[in-house]
Amino acid sequence: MSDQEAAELVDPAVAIKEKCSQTKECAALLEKFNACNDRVASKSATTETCVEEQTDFLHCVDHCLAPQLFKHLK
Amino acid sequence: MAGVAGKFVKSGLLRVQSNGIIQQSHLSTLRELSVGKKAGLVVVGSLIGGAAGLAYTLDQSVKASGLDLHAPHFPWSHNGMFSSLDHASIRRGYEVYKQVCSACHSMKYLAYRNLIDVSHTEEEAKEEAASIQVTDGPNEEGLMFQRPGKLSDRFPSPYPNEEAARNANNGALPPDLTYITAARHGGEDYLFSLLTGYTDPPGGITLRDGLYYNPYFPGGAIGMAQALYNELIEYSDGTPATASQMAKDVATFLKWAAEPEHDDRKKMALKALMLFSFLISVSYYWKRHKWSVLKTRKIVYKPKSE
Amino acid sequence: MSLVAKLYNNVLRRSSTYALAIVTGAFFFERGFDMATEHLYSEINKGKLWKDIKHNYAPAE
Amino acid sequence: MLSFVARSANVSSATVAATQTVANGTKALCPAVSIQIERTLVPPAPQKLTTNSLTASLPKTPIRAAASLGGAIQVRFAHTDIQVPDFSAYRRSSVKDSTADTRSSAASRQGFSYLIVGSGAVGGAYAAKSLVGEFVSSMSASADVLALAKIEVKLNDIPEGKNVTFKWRGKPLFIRHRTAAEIDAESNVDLSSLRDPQLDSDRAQRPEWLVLLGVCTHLGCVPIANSGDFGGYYCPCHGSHYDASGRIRKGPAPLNLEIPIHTFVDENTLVVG
Repeated sequence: MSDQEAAELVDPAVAIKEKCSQTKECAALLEKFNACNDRVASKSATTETCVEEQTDFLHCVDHCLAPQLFKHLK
Repeated sequence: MAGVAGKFVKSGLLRVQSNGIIQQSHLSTLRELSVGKKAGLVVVGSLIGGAAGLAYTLDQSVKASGLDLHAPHFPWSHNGMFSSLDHASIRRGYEVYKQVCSACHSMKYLAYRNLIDVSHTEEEAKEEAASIQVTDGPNEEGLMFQRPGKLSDRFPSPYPNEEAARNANNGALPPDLTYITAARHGGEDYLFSLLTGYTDPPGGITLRDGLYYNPYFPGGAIGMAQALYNELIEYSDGTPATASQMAKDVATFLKWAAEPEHDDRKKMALKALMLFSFLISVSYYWKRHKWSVLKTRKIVYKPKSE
Repeated sequence: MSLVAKLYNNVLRRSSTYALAIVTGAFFFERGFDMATEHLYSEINKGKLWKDIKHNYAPAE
Repeated sequence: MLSFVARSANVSSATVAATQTVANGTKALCPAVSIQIERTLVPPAPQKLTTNSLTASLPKTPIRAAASLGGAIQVRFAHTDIQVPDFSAYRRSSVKDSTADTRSSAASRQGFSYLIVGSGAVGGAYAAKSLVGEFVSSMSASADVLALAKIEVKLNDIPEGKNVTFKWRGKPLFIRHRTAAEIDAESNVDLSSLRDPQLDSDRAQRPEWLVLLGVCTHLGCVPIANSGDFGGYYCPCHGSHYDASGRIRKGPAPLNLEIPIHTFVDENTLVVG
């Protein structure tokens, strides 16, 4: 963070979320979530939504993010 | 004292076996109750149990209403039983509120004088107050007039009334934030996650314009656009103003606004815990002392053998 | 004659002196206990309380 | 007559000696006969069992049968064949030996217990005081009321010769920037002619500033500034005339206009209240 004028200020949460979504269980959920998105996008008239898959994926990322994030904040 | 207490405790727990014919009197009260009373007790017990169970399931159903994503528990510095709020964070949170949130959200139950000795000195609080214009009571001519704010004035509301607020936010009313952490499940965790949780909607979800997608908001469609971006404001104490930092600070500030007694409450908890544990042990010693006579009484019954 | 025995004979024996001892004890206990818990609380929350960051801003004259 | 002497062996302070009533001298002692005793024994009133009452009933001296003409002889003795259990677990170290005389350590033993309970009482008194303190202090003025109790006035916005009215604690507050002429006139008013004699210098800390409560001391109307015969205030309700120092000069009002507590914080600000 030292030369934040020059480099664009990076939000630590973005990096941690990225790392968390690559953990084994979160990656699996991400995979399911993307698959659902593609499936729903491909169909023209469907009432299915991918909220549940997203919720599971975000739940996984949150529980990986929560303990670490505040260490990087003041 | 510990020795004496230990002796009493040891003796109390130790069933002194004595070879005399000690008549054991059953102390249970159930024996004398008539059958009717026992049945009554059973009924009352089951009723209470049932009611408690019902209340629990209702509460659970409110929480787990299907697909809501609950905010995780963040390790706030004020989470401990005796941990106070981080006042530097409260001060930064006030700056975030003033420069970002106050455009739409009011905090009408907070006055400038509340900031004194919490996040600002008296001078700074006066400056903050003087920076706003307040309409004051009728003057001699009976007209309302504008004057700079004073310590006793409350935070200004962006809209004169609810209708104006709804009209400016296509029907959505930005809630008053003074007690928001007490008013939402999850409190500051929910606020932090909400402010940093904006993502694009998942497949199959389309929102009418004027609504935005936020997985932590019950139902997913929230009237507030993402408000916090990196370097949106400049902190006076030089902290790098990332979105997460601003969300954390404003959540701490709103936690203080909802619970200004938080620090005193935890200090009192520290005192109470220490004092009552001492009083409990003294009471226990006193009880044991007073009961020692009865508890060590031995009655010998020797029937006259014919 | 142990210290406790002396204390007993002179103070704790009579209810009046006993009560008086308790009241004065409570008076000093209050000050001591408050100062102790204040200090302990400030130690637990070092750096977070207002009085820890007060010096950065114009002192309230 | 059978006299029965039993040495009270090893009776510890916690054991209740078994008591038995024996027929007195005039009646024959007939232990073996199984006839029903004509007088049914009324159980004695429940004795309050405390350390004191029980030690009182313990035999102090070797027991002998007490013979008396009328009443039954009461002999108290412990059956020597009862095994008294070991109570050392309950006894303090200074009274472990039940045969030794423990009166010498009584003071420190009792002192110890009194000390513990006393310190408990100290803690209890502290808790009670803070509890009461909480409720009593909750009845004191709340923060928002206190915030409105003081008013801060910027003096340089009041031009000379003008009298500005502020709303303070629900009452009008007059701040008058007095001219030099008014100050001189007021200072050499002779006090005898005043109904409520007060020196102008007592009423105004700084001569050029007069701080008054704008409430007529007659029936509470708000006097009008810069009017009346004495160049001060005129009360429209019943015609009281006040001078430029707020002192009553003519009309029904009994007292001068009240001067509230005020301090000049610095050159430019005045705090009233």
